[in-house]
Amino acid sequence: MTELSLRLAVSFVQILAEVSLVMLTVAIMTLAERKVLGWMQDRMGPMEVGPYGILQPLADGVKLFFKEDIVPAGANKAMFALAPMLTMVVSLIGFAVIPFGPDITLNIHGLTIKPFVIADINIGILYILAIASIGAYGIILGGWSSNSKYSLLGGLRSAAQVISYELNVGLAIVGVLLLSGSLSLVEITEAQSGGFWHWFIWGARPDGFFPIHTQIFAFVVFLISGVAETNRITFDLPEAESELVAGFFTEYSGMKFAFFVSAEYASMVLVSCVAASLFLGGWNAPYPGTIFEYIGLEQLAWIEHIVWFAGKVYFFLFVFIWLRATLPRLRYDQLMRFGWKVLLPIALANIIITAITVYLFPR
Amino acid sequence: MSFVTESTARWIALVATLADLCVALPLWWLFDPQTSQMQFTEHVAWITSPPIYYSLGLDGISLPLVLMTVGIMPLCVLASWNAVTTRVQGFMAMVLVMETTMVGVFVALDFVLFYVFWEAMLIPMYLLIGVWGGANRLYAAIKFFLYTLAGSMLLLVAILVLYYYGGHTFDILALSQGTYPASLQTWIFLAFFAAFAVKVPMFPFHTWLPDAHVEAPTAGSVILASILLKMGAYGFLRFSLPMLPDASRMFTPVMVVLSIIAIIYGAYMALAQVDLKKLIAYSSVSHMGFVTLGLFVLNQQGIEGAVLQMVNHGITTGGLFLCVGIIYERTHSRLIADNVGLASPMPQYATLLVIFALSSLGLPGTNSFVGEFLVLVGTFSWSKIATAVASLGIILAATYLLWMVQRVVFGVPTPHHLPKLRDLNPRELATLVPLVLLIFWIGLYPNPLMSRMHQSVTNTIASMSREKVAPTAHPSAGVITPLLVDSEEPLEIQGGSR
Amino acid sequence: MEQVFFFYFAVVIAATSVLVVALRNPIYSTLALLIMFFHVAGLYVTLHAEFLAAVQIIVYAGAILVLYLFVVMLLNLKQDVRYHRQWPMAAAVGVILVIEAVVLTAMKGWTTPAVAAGTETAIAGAGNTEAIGDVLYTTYLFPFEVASVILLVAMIGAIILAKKDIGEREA
Amino acid sequence: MSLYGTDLLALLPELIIVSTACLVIALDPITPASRRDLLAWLSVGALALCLGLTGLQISGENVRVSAFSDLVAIDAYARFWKVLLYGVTGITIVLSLPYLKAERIHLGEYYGFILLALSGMLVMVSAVDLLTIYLGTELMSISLYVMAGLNRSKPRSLEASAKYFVLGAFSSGILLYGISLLYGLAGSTKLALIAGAIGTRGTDDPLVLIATILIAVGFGFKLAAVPFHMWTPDVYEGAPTSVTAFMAVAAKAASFAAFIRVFVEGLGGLKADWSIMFLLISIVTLLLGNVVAIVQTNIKRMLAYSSIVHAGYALIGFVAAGRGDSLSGGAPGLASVMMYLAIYSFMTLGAFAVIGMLRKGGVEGEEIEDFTGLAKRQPVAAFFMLIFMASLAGIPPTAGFIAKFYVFMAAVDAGMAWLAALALIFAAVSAYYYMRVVMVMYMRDPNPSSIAPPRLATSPALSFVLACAVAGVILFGLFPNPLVSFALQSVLTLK
Amino acid sequence: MIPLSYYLILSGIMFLTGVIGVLLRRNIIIILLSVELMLNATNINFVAFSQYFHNVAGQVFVFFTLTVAAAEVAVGLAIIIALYRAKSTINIDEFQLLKW
Amino acid sequence: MTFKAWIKTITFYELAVGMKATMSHLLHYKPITMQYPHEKRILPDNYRGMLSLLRYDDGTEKCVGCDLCEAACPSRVIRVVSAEVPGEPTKRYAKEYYMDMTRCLFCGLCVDACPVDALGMTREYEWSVYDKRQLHLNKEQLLAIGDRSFPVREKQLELQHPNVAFFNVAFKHLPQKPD
Repeated sequence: MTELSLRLAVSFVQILAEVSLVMLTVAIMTLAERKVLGWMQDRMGPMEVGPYGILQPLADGVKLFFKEDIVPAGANKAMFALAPMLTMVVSLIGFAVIPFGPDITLNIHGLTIKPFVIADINIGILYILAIASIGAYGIILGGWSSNSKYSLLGGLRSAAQVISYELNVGLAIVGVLLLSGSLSLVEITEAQSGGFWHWFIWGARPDGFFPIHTQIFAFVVFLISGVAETNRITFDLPEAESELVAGFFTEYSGMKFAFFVSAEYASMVLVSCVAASLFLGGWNAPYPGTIFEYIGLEQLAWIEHIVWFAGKVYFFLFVFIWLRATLPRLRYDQLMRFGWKVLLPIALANIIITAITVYLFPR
Repeated sequence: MSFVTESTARWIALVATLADLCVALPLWWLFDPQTSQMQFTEHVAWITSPPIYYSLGLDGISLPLVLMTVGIMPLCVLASWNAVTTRVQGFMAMVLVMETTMVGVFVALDFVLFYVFWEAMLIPMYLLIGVWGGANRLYAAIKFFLYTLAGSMLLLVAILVLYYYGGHTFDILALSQGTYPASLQTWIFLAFFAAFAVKVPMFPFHTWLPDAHVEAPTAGSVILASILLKMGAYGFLRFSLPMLPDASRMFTPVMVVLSIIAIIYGAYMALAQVDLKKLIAYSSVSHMGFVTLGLFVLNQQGIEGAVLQMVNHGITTGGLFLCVGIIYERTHSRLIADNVGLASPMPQYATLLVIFALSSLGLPGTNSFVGEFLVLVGTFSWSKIATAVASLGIILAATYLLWMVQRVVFGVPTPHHLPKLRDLNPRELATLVPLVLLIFWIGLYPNPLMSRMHQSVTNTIASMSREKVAPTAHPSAGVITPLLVDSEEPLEIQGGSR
Repeated sequence: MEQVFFFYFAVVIAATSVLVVALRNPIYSTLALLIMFFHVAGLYVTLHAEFLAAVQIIVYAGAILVLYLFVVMLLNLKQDVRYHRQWPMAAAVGVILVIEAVVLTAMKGWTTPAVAAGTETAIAGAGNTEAIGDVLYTTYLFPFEVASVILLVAMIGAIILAKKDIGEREA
Repeated sequence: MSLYGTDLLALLPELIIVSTACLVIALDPITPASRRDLLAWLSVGALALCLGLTGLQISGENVRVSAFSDLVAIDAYARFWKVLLYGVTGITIVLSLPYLKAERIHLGEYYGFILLALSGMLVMVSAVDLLTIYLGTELMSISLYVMAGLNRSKPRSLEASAKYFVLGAFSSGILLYGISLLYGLAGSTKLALIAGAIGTRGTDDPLVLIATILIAVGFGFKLAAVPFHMWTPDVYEGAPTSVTAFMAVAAKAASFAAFIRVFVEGLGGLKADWSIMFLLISIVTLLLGNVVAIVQTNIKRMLAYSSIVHAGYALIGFVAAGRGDSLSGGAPGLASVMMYLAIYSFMTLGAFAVIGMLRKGGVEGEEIEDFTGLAKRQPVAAFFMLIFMASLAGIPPTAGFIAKFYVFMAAVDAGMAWLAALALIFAAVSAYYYMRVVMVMYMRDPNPSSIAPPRLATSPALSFVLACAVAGVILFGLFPNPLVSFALQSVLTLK
Repeated sequence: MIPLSYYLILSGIMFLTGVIGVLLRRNIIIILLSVELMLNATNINFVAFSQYFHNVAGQVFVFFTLTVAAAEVAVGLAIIIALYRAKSTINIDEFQLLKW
Repeated sequence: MTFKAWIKTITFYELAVGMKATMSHLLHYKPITMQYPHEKRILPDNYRGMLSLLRYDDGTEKCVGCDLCEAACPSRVIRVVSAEVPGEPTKRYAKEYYMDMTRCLFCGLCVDACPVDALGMTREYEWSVYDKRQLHLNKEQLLAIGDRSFPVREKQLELQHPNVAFFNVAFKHLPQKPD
């Protein structure tokens, strides 16, 4: 029983750390987005709260926290309250299988602990897909329960969009799964160690450099679909300020609104993590081994790994913002056509080609 | 069908029926009256599993019926020469199909073949009544159809049961040789009864007949009365008696009672009719009562009388219906009240009508007298009371027929009602005169007919009186094992039916 | 521990399945079903079928049920929910059947069936994704192909049925 | 890793069907509407090819070739049904062409769906594994759901589709639950193994019985046997007539094929139990189907009930097979069912074809009253209908009689003469409503208010096929030998 | 180790709930949901047996069931939407054109 | 679609150009944002801000109550009640002068219309108020604004173009008024 409680305690600590990290990132993102957007649009972004506005997230948080909780008349109260929580939870629990750092095991009182991944389950990627597929519910329910036509339309659009693009996400990663032969994110990441040419986006065989198994197309599909999954511009049709006010969370305010927003950012982080793990080698550095190893600090190699991982994730997050700064919103039919008629065939073709190359040149 | 014009159709039908007649007539002389065996047999494998054969043959019972059939049919075609004006091609086709099936019924020696012919005539007859019939034809047609079909469905079951209990064969002769447990016989008899009694029709099942006869076109009525009704009686004679002797004996009282009821009831009903066709239809019920009565007294005279009466009834009633048809063509009414006093405008017609009526009521010297007399003789040996009651039917027949004749032929016509009716034209004469000749021939000299049927009837009686104990053993050995049959083991028979 | 999990899942599954049928608002029914799907997935995990658990959520919760919700909302169904008039009868029949099934099953228990004789390769430690894949693409290749054709049919069929202007192609 | 070369070869006809279906669907958008007939002929061509291949495939009579790890069997039994299904499908396609044009729903996908449904049926008839059979059933059903709702401008069509779908899904759920229980019994869904497991577990196991009942109920829906028939009239009435014909004929035949295989090969050990069950079902089916059919005014509904009734007749043959002492003792019963369905298929198809032909020029052709005086307006069509109706009623010398004859023979053989008698009484009842159609056609004059005689929605090919069907119905009535021996040989491969 | 019969009872309850739902409810959506219940009951059976036999085939069957369920839902919802467009109701009792 | 266009499409060329543009803005451009309360932009000379009434250098109101401004105003902002100067029958003045600034759209037509240049547009723009009644200005308030914004008063009218207010900078040759 002590072992169980110990394990629970460790898991709890891990979860806590993880959640706070993610929430920190989210907080940073809320600021970073506004800053970067501002800069890209020759503006400054928030400047008032704290030096250069760095305390803005805090201020936002406080404001939202203390804001009156408005429930629209005719709304379905339970659902209305449930939706943001659901969204939030779904966004956060996906992180359980993300390996932030190398696959080290620690032994504490006979208890093996993997410090950088909460749960190294053998179907990690499927778990993430499963979790991601739940994400639609929060949006859909939020939209429905608000008793507002804008919200409902936003919710419905989001349902269609999320279902459509989930498929592409799922199909895009199949190539990676074929290459790695595993569903565990940890193993997938490990399979990409040894330099950037082993990353699946490049896709060289372990003994070569030539990109025979390149997943660049899958990567692009994944990235685009990921943007759509998280309802980000250019695919933010569910929100679509100009037509739907604010889409499914038109009627939300206060903490519930904050939940939605932070869930959106958290899922961005999640997509970035997954993209980094699947295509950009996760915690692996773009060169064999680590610098810390070369200089004899093997024990601290994990720092380098984590830095690399964080770097990749932040790169993706930056790309998200960058895209938002650059691109206009798609029209709804364009969105659907793009998903079904462009991305889906590409993803399928990628699977076939990868299968053939893997069959001909096994790893 | 449009490439055959109406008149061509008539001629085709006439030629075909006459050709049939020409082919069939020699049988009369080629037939060997000394034997009870089937003659002119055909035996061709038809369906292999179960073994069903295209098996035909004639004996003394079927010969007269076949000849009567092929004889009546040309008359039917002639009778409908001008009467049928719509869809003539279809009509003639149906008549020919009917002839095929009716002849088939009388000559089939395979039970399934028999059943196929038996059932196949339903549709053409249904159409004959329903398409070319009178005002109430729809009701009559469907009633006829359902009555006969329902009865014959049970016949099929009985056939199948007989197949399994009779040694896995559908051969009628072989089945007639077989012996069956008594209780099984009872059930099968009832099934047969359902089919044949409806066709005859016997008393409780006769209600389709007046409707059908009245609504059918002339040819249809003739076919119905002359031939179709005989098929029921033929079925009793061919199947019920030889195959199910015990049951037949057991049911004799019932059958006799029903027959007598039919005789009296039919006659009474006829008395009440104002419609000529209905009158004749009910007279048919009455006359067919004599046939079944003769059959089920189970003796030589009775059965021979019954067979003879079948032929007689075919001829006489056919003639009567033809007469009604002729008058209907002229006055467009079948009511007695509308056809009064035809003797003066139509003397030939009146004469013939009187002859047919007299034949129908059994005047000595006409054919029906011989038949009915034989039946009554046969009945007498079985029960005197029955004979007495049945004789009452003859008297009633005389009543209604003479009454009819009196009014129709000799009545005083209402003036407005007596146009210049043409007398019979040659075609009509050609339809009626042969029948008259037959009436007198059989009435005066029935012996050729009797002699031809004698052996077969004797044989039937003999096969009945064979001491048939209900065996439990199964006479299946030696017959062809059909592919369909799983095992050689006989099925357990408990109480004959399950 | 196992028992606790099982009973938790079982109770929730049973309760939510009743709710699916009993709730009057289709949305609530759908959500009850959603909860049930999760617990069924949990049950699969306790049965060492993790792969199926994930697939259950992806397919059922992620695709099928979202479609339901989508339709329910698209058609904006909120109110018109009634029971059949014969519901007491149906309920009675149902209860009897439940009792019967439970009694029968519990009474007989589950004697060891004669499966070992089967030609199926008995795979130790079922639940292995690889094992599933292996069997799926070798032994059950044919049903797999049939299933793919089913999906094809469903896809085209749904388009034909739901697309608005398909009839106008016929001039 | 093998590429399953021989397996694929064994399933060549199915592959051809599926690929033709895909081809048709793919070609449809690039085919101009005026040339869409070509798709139909392409489909027919594929069917002809498959017919030839299936004929070639099996050399011996008692040989069973198994493919795909014994999930599929290529044997004479399957061949019988396959040949039947090819023929039926081909006829359906031919009769669909003019009908669809008249209804203005001539979509290329229609042919694709027919072929896909056919492929599902082919799977059903040849699979010897419960799950594969289930998948085949689903493939067939889902295609049919869509086809039933094809006429989307008509709410009736969609409603039919919805009802069909709801009950279809329900029934397949029940079926699948039964399958899962049997899997639990045997550790496999292969029929042979299930039979073995039942043999070792004994037949009084309640779970076996529950599973059997569930599977029977599941199949009961597919066969449209009372009390699982309630979807039939609605769906048959609402669906486009050509689809109705296909459902009434092909789907039923395939369901029967799978049904027989499942219950004989897999659950043969429970003969005593299920034969009683189906006995009751068949009686109720005959009773209710016939009685309700009488009051119908819509001919498609009438034929729907008629199809229910015919399922009841076929079930009699099946029950007779179950009552035999040994399985080979059941052979004549099973053969009679097969013959029954084959014959039923052609006569029903013919009847539906005539109904479909009337769909033009303002005449709906679905109410029985619409047939008034058809014999005067369209004597040939009326004559064909007459033949089909007579055959449906089982009147010799049509094939319908032969079908009934064999079924009742099997029943009497199994010692159930009373059942045969009962069924025949019902047959007489059924003749009433069939003959009513004949009556309306032949014995009523055309309604004078109906203006010009409508042109029939027909084509030379359809006329030819119909003539063939009529000829077939009569010829099989007169010379049933080939069919009988074909069915008898086919049934022998059932284990 | 949980006895197999527990799983069977659970799935039986689910299945029967589904059956009752189909029979009881009139909203076609709920009916379809009840069908999903039935399919899930089947899946539980398959998985439980599969675990019990250490035979992975049962899990494969669940796969097929899922496929079929998805296909059915796609078609079914398409039908419902088309029907709703035509009739503005999805209550089975209001399908009056075709009587039961 | 030409081959070149196709290549551009599949390589996301346009997208890349856009991304490059935004990135270059991120890297190379200074923000153009003005931190408004803290810093304010330089107003152009012809800025049309708050309206005001002007006086001559002797403190007398320029306005002669002619009502032309009221007639010229498209928004009916202005209401003038004119009266004779007591004792001087030929001279009139605006006895009351109201401006409803909530309606004003700062078109300047009134200024143009004024024959005596009694109206002026100041550079004041921070006129947010809590109560919009405060924007209903009377003559005294308007004169106060004029006094505030135009401390240097005109003595004469010699610089005035017949149709243009004296502070109209369109006439560059005219001497500009210091801020």
